Amino acid sequence: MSPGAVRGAAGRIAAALLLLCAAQGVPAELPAESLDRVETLPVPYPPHWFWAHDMAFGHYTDGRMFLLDADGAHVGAQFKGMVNAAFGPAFVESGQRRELYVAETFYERTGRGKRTDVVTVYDKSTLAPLGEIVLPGAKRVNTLPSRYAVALIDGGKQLLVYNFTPATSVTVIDVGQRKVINEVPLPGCAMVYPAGKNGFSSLCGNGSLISFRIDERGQVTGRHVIEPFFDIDADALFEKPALIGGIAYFPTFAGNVQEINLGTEQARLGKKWSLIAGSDPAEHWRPGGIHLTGADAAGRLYVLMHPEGKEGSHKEPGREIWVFDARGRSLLQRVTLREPGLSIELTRDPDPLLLVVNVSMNVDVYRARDGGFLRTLSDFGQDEPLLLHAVR
Amino acid sequence: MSPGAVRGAAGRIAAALLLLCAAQGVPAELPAESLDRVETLPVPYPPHWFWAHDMAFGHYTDGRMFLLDADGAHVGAQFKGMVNAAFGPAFVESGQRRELYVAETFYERTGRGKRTDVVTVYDKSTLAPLGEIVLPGAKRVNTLPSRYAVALIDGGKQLLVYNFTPATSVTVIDVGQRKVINEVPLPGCAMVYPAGKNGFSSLCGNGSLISFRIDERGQVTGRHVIEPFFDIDADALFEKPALIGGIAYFPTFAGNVQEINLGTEQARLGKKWSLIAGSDPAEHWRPGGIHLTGADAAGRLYVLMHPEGKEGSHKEPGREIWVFDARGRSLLQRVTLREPGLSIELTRDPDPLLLVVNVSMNVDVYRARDGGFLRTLSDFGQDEPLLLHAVR
Amino acid sequence: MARTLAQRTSRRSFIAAIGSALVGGAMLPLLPVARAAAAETARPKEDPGDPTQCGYWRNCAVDGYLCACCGGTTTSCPPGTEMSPTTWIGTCRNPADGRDYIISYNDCCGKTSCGACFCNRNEGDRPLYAPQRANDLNWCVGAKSLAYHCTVTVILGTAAGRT
Amino acid sequence: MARTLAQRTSRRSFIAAIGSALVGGAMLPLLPVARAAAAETARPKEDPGDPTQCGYWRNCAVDGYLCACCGGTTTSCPPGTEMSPTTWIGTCRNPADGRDYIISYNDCCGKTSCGACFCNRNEGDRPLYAPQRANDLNWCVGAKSLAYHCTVTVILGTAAGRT
Repeated sequence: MSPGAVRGAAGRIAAALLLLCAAQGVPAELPAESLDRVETLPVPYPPHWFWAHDMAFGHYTDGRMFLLDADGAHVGAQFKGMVNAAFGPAFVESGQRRELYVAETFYERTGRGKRTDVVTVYDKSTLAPLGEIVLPGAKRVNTLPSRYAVALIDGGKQLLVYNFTPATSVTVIDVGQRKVINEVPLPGCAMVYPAGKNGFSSLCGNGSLISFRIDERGQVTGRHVIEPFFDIDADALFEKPALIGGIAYFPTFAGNVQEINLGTEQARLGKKWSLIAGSDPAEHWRPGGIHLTGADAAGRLYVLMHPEGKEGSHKEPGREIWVFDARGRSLLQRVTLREPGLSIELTRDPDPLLLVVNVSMNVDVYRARDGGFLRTLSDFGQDEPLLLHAVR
Repeated sequence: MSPGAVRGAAGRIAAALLLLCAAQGVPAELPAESLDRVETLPVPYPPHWFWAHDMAFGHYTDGRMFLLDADGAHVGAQFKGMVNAAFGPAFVESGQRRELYVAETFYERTGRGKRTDVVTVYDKSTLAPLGEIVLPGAKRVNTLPSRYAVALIDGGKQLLVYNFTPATSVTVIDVGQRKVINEVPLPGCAMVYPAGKNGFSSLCGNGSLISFRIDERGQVTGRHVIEPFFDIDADALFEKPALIGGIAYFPTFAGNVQEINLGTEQARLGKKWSLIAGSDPAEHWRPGGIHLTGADAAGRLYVLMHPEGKEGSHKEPGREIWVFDARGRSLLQRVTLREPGLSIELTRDPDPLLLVVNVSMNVDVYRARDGGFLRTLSDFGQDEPLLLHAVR
Repeated sequence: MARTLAQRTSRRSFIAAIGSALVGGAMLPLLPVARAAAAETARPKEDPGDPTQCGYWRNCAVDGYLCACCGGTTTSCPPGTEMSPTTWIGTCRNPADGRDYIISYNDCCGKTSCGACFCNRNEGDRPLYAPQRANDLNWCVGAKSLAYHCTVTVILGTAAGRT
Repeated sequence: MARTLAQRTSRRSFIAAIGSALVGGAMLPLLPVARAAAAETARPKEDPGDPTQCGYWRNCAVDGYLCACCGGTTTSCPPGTEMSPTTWIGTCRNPADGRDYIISYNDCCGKTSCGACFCNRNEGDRPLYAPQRANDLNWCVGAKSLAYHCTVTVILGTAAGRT
């Protein structure tokens, strides 16, 4: 017999046995399974998914971005995917293109040899790299995870990368061409905050703010300075604002918030008001944490707060999240956290979730509307997921 | 005044103030300190130092070798240094040269891009890389930490690296020239055990052992096979022997030990005897763990043992270490561990320490002579330090 | 309180799985989160158990992160990874039908460790000289990148000679 | 027992140091091992405290692994690393003489994380727009390799204007 005939005969015998088994109540054999299946993801991502940026401080050459579903009942349902993100990376998800950007650093021999900085471009659906943009000059900033070390402007067409060597500058990338098109020097300033129709602002060491207008070729077409307006010693601005309707809300070490309108043609200094005016001064509530601000679609401002604030307490975990009506500058609610929090984020849907990285490095999920606790995401492979990004 | 004169004057004023302060009982100011100090290590290392090979399973691209002092009272006194060891690496310390060898793997982009395998050569005193030997063919084995994935032979002049692609072979390196000089194909065999005057043996999938004699140019000048002598299903040999006086003691899954004399011109099959003959059969004591064997200068054989052994239990943590007189094939002592152990090692001095990696991934230190517990080394930055190497 | 914090905070890893050995059987769920996960969506009764648990029947010789916890399933790799064609093989008994199945443990490769649901069980596992049965090897050796992410458990068929 | 094991096993890291903030002052020793280390060899009384502890006076603005736990000392880098010439600066009060000292926090670079004795204190720390006072930056930026291993605490002098 030919091998085909053998298989055919075997198949008939197996089929006969199967019928026999079924007749006798013996369950059918499980079939052989395919060996080539790889998952893909729906794009846009469902609104309760989020990215957890794990810096993996003890192994920072192997940091990760975990894509998680805050609605999942257990880790199998929560864990959607992962991309590597090496060596103090910065991450941003495009709202327009089906792409993710990871600005990262590699050495030929992990921590030795030749250094190469790149922006790796990932496909949102396959989480596979589509390409990379090499960043010249070995100057990309290396710091704790920050929302403002990279930024997308011009409707997602340009990507900005903040550099620190310690000389500071901003690299401008054309996303469509995957090409570096300019580098803007920053005179003693830091970070990139999207500003204006197409540009960015940076906070400066002398307490001022500088803004640049950028054209579609990445060239600077306008430059504007808000003269020094805060005192780094007396009441420093956190460099971690929440953005609501074009206005950046910068909390300050002493418990104020400085509004800066970045949505207009030229950045405009707004009102400075107290976050703690209504609280007991003896309790010394202050803003603090790793990433301590958030905002939702309804225009509410969320700030992580701790009591007994003092010089040096500005990275303490928050025991509460205070929720403000940003426009009305009024306190709406104080949410007491189950476990103190280090960083917060809000999903972008109308009835958003409040996501809190707690001091055990797990993620607690609350309903934003009433502060009700929903669940904790833990054991998803994380070390220190210090920064969360709601999906776009 | 010239700047020098200013400094001179300032110095005189400071000296005067110092005298004044001293006279008044005010302590002197602490002096400014130097900014350029880097430590070096004594070579040979003190006998109670050891290497902990941390595979860092969650971040295996960033594994480490920690150099620790088992006599240290706290982490500051225990932690002597560290070398990186990436991606399922293998490590061996030269007993002759002031060098360490780490066989490791790198990718251009952590886990993507071009792969390069190298042996990195470190200076024992400075722990700085002296150079590297590129391993051709992307074939170095990638596995749990093992003592027998690399081996030094010929008095430390040749380094062997075991390859698995899954085709198997051994790369031969001239250590002095830092150069690959040969590759020996292995027909269905695995690991490198130093053997003979200058050669190696490997265990084979059919239950045999093959041995090669190597000349100073890395060429094979002799080949010898011990025909199949064990049954992989019925009573598999652990591939993790202890070596005492040229004899390899291979424990078996069923609780025996197979002696093979690797010290002679041709490897010779030795006696197979029971480790558990004197124990209660109902307790089913079996050897097991990650690296489960050790030996000391007095010729004692140490084996990690667990009760309730069965198929699949051969990697269970050991609750006891059984100490045998290797020559007399008799049980000398059973050491009950404070916490179950995964891997063991003995220091090389006459009154050795017994080092045990416990299930909390800390290292427990016992006196080998009486099993007395001394201390636990913890919190030295480790994830999973699964293999220990006493210094040479 | 700081001390309590430090002690309370456990890292999922290896260690939990190693712990399984101490209770003398890997069939027990290991971690608090794993226990909580028992409420997973119902499985077909002919393939019983929770694939995110180490004790799930197909996992009898697995050594690594379970892809069902990493954005994949028991038989599919997570997004952006590649299923290695080289594998080791286990023989696991399905409690639903009492049959022994040949399980192919394919590693998913090209990203570093998933980190979730580490599981190590060693039924039929053998040392490195028997590689086709050795779970200590990185089986991404057959993929484009050696980077190991997680492991799937694919049924190849029944172990006819053994049922 | 497996569950106990998993919960008992704490990973030293970040988390322990974060915990320090919760007790409202980083002057308290954080970890069991750190407490045990109090028996360290006697320090000169004019430079008091245990340099392997986060609460040691020079550590008032440190953010990273203490080199005194990594094979170095308060002022020397571990073997095989390079001391970065660029630093951030803190002003810490020595409890022995009541003087404020300018401390240079130099990172030791060229190997990846030491992993032992993580410490984060933020007295005088400021955001990234004031880099010379910002401990969130990787200060290996001035060394041959950006790979961060640990941090030393070197006295540059007294803060004369402040004493």
